[in-house]
Amino acid sequence: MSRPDTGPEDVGYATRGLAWEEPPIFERSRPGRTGFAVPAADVPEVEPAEHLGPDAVRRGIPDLPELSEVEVVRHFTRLSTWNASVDLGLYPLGSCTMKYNPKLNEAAARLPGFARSHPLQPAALAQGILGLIAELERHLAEVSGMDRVSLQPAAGAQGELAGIMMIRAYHEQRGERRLRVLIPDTAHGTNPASAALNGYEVQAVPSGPDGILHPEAVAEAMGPDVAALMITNPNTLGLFEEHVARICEIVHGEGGLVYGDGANLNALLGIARPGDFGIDVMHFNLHKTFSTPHGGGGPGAGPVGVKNVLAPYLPVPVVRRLEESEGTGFALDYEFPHSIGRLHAGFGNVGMFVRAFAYLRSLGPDGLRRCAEMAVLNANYLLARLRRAYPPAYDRPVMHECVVSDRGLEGTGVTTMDVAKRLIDYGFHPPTIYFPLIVHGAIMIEPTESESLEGLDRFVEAMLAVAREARDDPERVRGAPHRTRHGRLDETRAARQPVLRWQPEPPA
Amino acid sequence: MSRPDTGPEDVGYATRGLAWEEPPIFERSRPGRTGFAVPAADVPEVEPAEHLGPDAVRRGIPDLPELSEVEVVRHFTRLSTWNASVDLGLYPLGSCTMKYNPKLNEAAARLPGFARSHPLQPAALAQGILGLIAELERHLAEVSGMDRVSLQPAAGAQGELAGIMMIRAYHEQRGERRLRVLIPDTAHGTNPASAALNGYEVQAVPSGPDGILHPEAVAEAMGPDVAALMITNPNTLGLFEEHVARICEIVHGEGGLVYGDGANLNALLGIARPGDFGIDVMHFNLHKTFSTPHGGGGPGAGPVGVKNVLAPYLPVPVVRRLEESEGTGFALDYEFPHSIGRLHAGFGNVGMFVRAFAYLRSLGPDGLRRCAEMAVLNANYLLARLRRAYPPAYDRPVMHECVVSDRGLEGTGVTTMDVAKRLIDYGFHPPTIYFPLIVHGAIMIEPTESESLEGLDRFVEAMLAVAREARDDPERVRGAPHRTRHGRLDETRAARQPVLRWQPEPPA
Amino acid sequence: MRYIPHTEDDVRRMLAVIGAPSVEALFGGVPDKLRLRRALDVPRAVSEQDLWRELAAAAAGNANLDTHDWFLGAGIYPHFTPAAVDAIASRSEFYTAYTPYQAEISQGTLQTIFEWQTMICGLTGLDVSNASLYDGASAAAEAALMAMRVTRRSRVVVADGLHPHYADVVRTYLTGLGAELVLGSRAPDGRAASVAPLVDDATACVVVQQPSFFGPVQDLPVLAEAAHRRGALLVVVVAEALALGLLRAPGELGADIVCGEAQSFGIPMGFGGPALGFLATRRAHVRQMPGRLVGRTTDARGRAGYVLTLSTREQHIRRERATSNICTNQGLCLLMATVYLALLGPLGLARLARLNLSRAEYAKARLREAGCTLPYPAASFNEFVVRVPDSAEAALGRALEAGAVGGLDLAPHAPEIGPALLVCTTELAQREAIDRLAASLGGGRAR
Amino acid sequence: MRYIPHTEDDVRRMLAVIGAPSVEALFGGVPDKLRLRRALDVPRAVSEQDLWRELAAAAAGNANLDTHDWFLGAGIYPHFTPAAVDAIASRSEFYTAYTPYQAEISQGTLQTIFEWQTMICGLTGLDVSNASLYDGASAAAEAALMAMRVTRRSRVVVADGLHPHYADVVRTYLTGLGAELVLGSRAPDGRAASVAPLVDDATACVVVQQPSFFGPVQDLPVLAEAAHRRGALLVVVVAEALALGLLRAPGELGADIVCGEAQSFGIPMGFGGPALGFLATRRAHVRQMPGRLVGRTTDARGRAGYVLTLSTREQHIRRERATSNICTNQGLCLLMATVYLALLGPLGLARLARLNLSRAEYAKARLREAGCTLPYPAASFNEFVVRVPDSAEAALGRALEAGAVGGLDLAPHAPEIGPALLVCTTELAQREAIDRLAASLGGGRAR
Ligand SMILES: Cc1ncc(COP(=O)(O)O)c(C=O)c1O
Ligand SMILES: Cc1ncc(COP(=O)(O)O)c(C=O)c1O
Repeated sequence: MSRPDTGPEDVGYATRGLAWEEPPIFERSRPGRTGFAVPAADVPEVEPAEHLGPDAVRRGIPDLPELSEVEVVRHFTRLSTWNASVDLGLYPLGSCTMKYNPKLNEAAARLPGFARSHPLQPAALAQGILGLIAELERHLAEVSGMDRVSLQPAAGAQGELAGIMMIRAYHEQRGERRLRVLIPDTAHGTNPASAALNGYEVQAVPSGPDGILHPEAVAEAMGPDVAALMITNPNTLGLFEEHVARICEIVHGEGGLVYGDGANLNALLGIARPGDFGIDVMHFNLHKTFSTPHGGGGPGAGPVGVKNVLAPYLPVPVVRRLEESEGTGFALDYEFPHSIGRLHAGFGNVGMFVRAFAYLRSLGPDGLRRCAEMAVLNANYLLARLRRAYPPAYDRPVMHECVVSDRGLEGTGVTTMDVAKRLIDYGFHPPTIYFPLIVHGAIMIEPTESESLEGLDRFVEAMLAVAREARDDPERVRGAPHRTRHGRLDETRAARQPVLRWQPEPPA
Repeated sequence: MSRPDTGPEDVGYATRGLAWEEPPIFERSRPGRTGFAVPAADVPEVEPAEHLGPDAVRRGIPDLPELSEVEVVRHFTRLSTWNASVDLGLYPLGSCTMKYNPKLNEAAARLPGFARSHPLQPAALAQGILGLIAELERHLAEVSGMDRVSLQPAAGAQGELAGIMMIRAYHEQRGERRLRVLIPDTAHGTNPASAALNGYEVQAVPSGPDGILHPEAVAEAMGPDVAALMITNPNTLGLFEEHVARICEIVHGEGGLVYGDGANLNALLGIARPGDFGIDVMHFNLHKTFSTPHGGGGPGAGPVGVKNVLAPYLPVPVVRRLEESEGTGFALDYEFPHSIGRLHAGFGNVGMFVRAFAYLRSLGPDGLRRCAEMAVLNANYLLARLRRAYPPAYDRPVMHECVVSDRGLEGTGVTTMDVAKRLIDYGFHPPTIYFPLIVHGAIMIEPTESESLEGLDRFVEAMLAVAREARDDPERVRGAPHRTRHGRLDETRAARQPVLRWQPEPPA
Repeated sequence: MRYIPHTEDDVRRMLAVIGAPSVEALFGGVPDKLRLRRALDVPRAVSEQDLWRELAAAAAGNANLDTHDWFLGAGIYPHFTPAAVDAIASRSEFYTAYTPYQAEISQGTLQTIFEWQTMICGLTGLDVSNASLYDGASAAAEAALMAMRVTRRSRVVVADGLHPHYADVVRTYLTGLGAELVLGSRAPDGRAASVAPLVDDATACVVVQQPSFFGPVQDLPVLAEAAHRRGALLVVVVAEALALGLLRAPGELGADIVCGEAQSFGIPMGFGGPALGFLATRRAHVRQMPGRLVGRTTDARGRAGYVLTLSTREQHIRRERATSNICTNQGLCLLMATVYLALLGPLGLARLARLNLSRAEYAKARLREAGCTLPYPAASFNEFVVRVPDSAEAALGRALEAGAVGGLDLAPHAPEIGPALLVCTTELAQREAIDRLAASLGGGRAR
Repeated sequence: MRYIPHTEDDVRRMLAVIGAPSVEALFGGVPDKLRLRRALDVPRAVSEQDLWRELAAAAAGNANLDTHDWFLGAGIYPHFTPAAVDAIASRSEFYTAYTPYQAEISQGTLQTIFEWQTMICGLTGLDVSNASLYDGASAAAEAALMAMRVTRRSRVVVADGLHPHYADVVRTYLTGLGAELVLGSRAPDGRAASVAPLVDDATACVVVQQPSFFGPVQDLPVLAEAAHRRGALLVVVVAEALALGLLRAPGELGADIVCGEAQSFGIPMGFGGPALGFLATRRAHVRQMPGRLVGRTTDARGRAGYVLTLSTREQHIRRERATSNICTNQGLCLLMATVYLALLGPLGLARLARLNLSRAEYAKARLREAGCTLPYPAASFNEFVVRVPDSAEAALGRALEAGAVGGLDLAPHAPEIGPALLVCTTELAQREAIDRLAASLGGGRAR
């Protein structure tokens, strides 16, 4: 069952080699094995069935496998070899800011004082963490130009929800019932989803022919029943919303508020601040801008920042530095009658706070600005080298990422999906594809500042090689990936007949 | 440049997949990059050239690359993907005891109290480690049946050297100058090398037709000028030296001593003890029997154990539990006038002591015995399943490892080396090959107790598949490995024109 | 800057290719009046060495499992994590990867999620599990919203014993949706009183925590009956997932949705986060589930593999009509829990749960002897309410002097009980520590 | 037993295939009288959790960099290790692999060694470096033996200032070989006195530590001259490898062999081990080198790759005629050092060395003011001798009270100096800590 080891070997970072195989862990299970030693009981053992009644206790646990420690370790070590990752190479997922995750931060988050402490321990016994939280909140406020920050939301989408809820609370406080939230057609899916989750009617605002939002379009959609506009700046096309200030005025003019999606903040560090644009509330993605790892799908952290007008509505608890009169240190405040309440059982993803804090301290003001500058430099460099083969969706200078369309592939029968899969053969994780929705066959590339010039050149060579292949050998591209353990996986089939859990093969 | 993705995919644990590429790190270097932040000077900066004189200081450091942290991490992460390892699969190197390395032990060795302490800090400030050392020495003595143990030797070979030196000291103490050391022809290369390193003349003793040492052969070689016999039991054929007791008597009879190579102790844990055979001095390989990782070539640890007659010659310092009169705790003794002296600037590879201690405590007496039992069971199982295709070198029940010869390959033109390389295609690290030297085309297989029945079966299937291929498709085997990034590497060429360091390509 | 490779020479060459005179020029798209014309007012960068010193000092400012005996649970539980869990979670192939959108190069993450989904099905007794949610509290909220979608109803009945912070989060999530939240009361034995009177035809679901926040194991069949009679769903919330190692699978007792917090499965307490929300339900409701789902499929060559699936439920496809807004979830925590469960296996988990139970029963006896009382007779797992002789604050102070974080002061959550603590005993709470705790909480008032 | 997969059922099936009645029967080859018929007298097994508690307690019993300011070096140096080093060394592909005998499946380890060999060549100014040796002491011993092989001579002259433990190990390794060990004396300025009078035509090598154990930077050209005039080799031993970031490469100053201890390159002090011995020499002597060597070659398809080479020097091929008996060496430490050097690069290493030097000069000034004296005027790097006003013991006691491990009491090694300490200041010794140390060592006797 051999496939050709295709593609010029000198392009990209990958060829073919030995790949480990490993079945679902349940197929490795053998009755009686274990990878765990239960501590010897130092107290009289209680018989659960007697204690709880026979009907309340289970007789066994189906679907938990039985393996020794070495087998478990091998299983997951082998699985890990099937992943691409930032530590293995460029991972230019647009809008995801896959920058390097510093190793120091991983070690710091594992310090017992952070990793082995409890959210409900007395504040007096948690001054180290509370102080770090307060400091990080202050730094994020300064970086964004907001007045107050709460770290509680567990990810960007929950930050959006928190923001929308504060906006609702603000209007209701004024006795206003506003029903609509305006969202540009370039927005990330979480924006409309968050607004809808809080009961708002979502209205899309079309972006202009230049890919950015125009005051006229906003003015036209705006009305007294509009609670807020959600805007992402730079937007998901990597373009700076240059009319943002005017747009905020328009929304404010009719009593609305402006939500800022901070997922693209990496482009602005030390350059400009959403708070100075007129944004009333925004979220941060610590797992993007502030280098905390994505973990294969989280955990992230989505702090929310607000202007003073919205401060009364921040989620509780709030970490507060004690007044002179109260002594020194930090306390937890719950007394916010207008707060939207809690979003998390604890304080949010604290482990990510430690990492983000460490990152901020490693960079300082100059380093933060350097991030934005080099991220933007990298994106513009890529676009400059790719634009002939992959014409940009909108021909304007970009910020931290660039979006190209599939126009360059016309007539080849090769799609954006094919290009993405073919890039894998060259050792690159593909960019984000088919987003934003308004760009046909969008390829959204965010290199981040972590990428070196040579690394970018390699990626460009791979992209250009694929473009050539699309003309000269389209089948090869349509059949990609070829070098991976798996050929292209059938997503349609997965959705049509969902198999969502392992089950033993019916004995033949 | 494509090679066929050969071999039945259902055999073994590997197929082909994406492989990362990475050049020598020096080719990634760019002037001005760095992965390190030097702490700001909080004291007046000294100008080295002024302080030391211009001729004493260097102008630059050639051959150190300049990379950012992310590039360094990617470089070594990619390199790591080219290694086989115990955590990825069976690594049946005979004589190397590649058992599972428990993760707890890795974490324990990194505790600051162990990893961040200093060998010369006052004993009063090192009681935790000194106590652990004393306890581990006691446990090793009990496991081996020796009276005293020193953990100082950094690896097995240094343990051998220590042992040989103690033997010399013992004889010289008696005013005897003995010149020869007897070593069976099956012995590991370090045995003769260690004896020679201490100035002894090495005489090989032939093993019998049954692969073990016979009293007659020893008696014949023995003489008043023989300082010692070095014996490995089980020997490197995996066979128990059943005449060991008698052999020790013979050597002792002529005033000689017996050195026991403990590399194969895994077979005897809780089953039998070298000290009870008549062995006077032996070494342990903590990185074999006691699960400390091999680290791609160390660090290991080669404690040496002795009977009381040799105790006066143990290396210094010696860790001693204080007498009642002196208070409690442990002290370091240097006052051993007859000691062979120091072998290590510190106490040896302390980090390995922590791991081995943790391993002993995790197993206890029953677990240790279970190791030996399952290791021996695994080796015998492999032999039973392989013997028809790969006839054993000596047809006797084996202990922890089995050695087969290349007889089964006769007429195929396929060599032991080819079989080893072909096994790689199936996802197995090859066994030790061409050792012991007395077996033609030896294949020396040590599965260890960490291997599951299914894992062994997979290995057997691969071995049998290769045997079939050797007949049906010898070219495929001779050309192996096929699935790896690299084809077979040319060792002859490497030795003929040694290139032992990277050098910039001469500008063309 | 060690995290950024660019040299000034690199920058020059790149600008030349771009055709820009300077890096500054690249920001021409940002209107001048929106530019920040000063340096950010954040502290100067420090070296890795100095930063480490600073962070170690901050960490040292917190009591933790290494500095105190620990009897505080209440939603985040002090358990032992085998070293193999972090060894795997520290593989950068796992932790520096993104959500597995590109399946062919993310099979490690995808197969892990598939295995996790399967394990959760076994533990809950239900058919489908998602990848993860933020934490137990948001999982409870998402479950309530899901029940509202499934039933097209808007009334949520919460039986007594739901973690107060979970209740807060459910309340938060329900705002703006015209939903009604009704809280049940507590029976004298500490379990939830019958909710039947509260359930009407507008009721989407009955939400009950198992075991109760106060410890007692709830009577699920009765609650299921009450819910189902009116066409409502039963949502069972589990905050101490280890209890599932011992309790009958809620799915077998009538639960339609089982969700909660799986931090107990090998995830450090971490001052409450990252944690691991989970949610499982019956196949019939799968299209109303929130969160990621991984399914098995085949590749071009017919080989089995895994992909994210049923994404038409999700925000990136459905936008405002999605079942939830969740995107980034708790992937790495899910990996840790999967490794943890694989290490323990069914027997390890059951025995560990039994040890937790035994320690709790031992602690109850010691505490009674020490002069404390146990207001709730209903059987519990590893956590229970203790009424102390004097004040909760004083008792916790004595415990602290004895080197223990002695439990949770219930005053803010259930003043009606009087001076009381919620005390938790896991495998980490050794007998001697329990004895010390009892003595200190009792304050020498032994009977 | 969690490390052993076998179930009783597995055992039965395997025995059946083997055709053995029992596991016990497999040990039939062991004569009965040699069998141990009792259980080993070692402590019963403990759970991972209990073991962790036990180990943490043992670790807590040791002063360390986290508990004290640190001025004790003397061969093992307190340096900061960037987190990336351990992150890489924790990759199980590296640490659970064996010596890279099978090149095609060990390229990660092999290329790393090749890179290390190259870096050491650059640092030492020589042509070839081996993979590693056990530690600096055995490296010095192996170097002396190597010089004896190269010159076919048997007299080893050791200039003053070789680490006393290194000298001990050299002495140990020379036993039985009929070799002669001669020790040089110290000049008033603290450097080695001229060894010319000691070098004769039977002398294989002059061994000198750079910088001296006592701190002074030795005059290598003069020593090289003395050695070479009589056809002996100059062996330069470096115990504080960081000094190579600042000192002229010994190979440029006449050294024929440069060896020593590279623990300073990112390897934890670890109570002295595992450490990292290194050894480099001129191409002409490569076949007399001890230890592993990696070389570049090509594969069947002409692609560059790496293999262990020149093995005919080694024990597994040459047996008693091998250049050394070393087999397992310090592979993982070599990886750590390679990562460390790659992170720092030439500038980072030079600047770090300069900071160490600056701290030492600052400390000298403070100590003088505090009433201590510095017996040796010769220029030093980051370590030096301090004579204290009263007794070394008392001074160290005062330092300890001030929270510092203040240095090494030189009484056992160089009583002639009087009450003196060897004090080391690295990048970890912050100014305030140095001030405290000076005050405490001086005992308030400020001038
Ligand atoms: C523009 C944008 N907004 C919001 C989000 C949602 O953030 P999270 O995934 O952290 O919930 C993302 C993440 O992909 C994003 O790219
Ligand atoms: C039988 C035998 N003896 C001695 C040794 C040498 O031990 P080490 O490599 O730890 O020096 C080995 C290691 O391969 C061995 O297998």
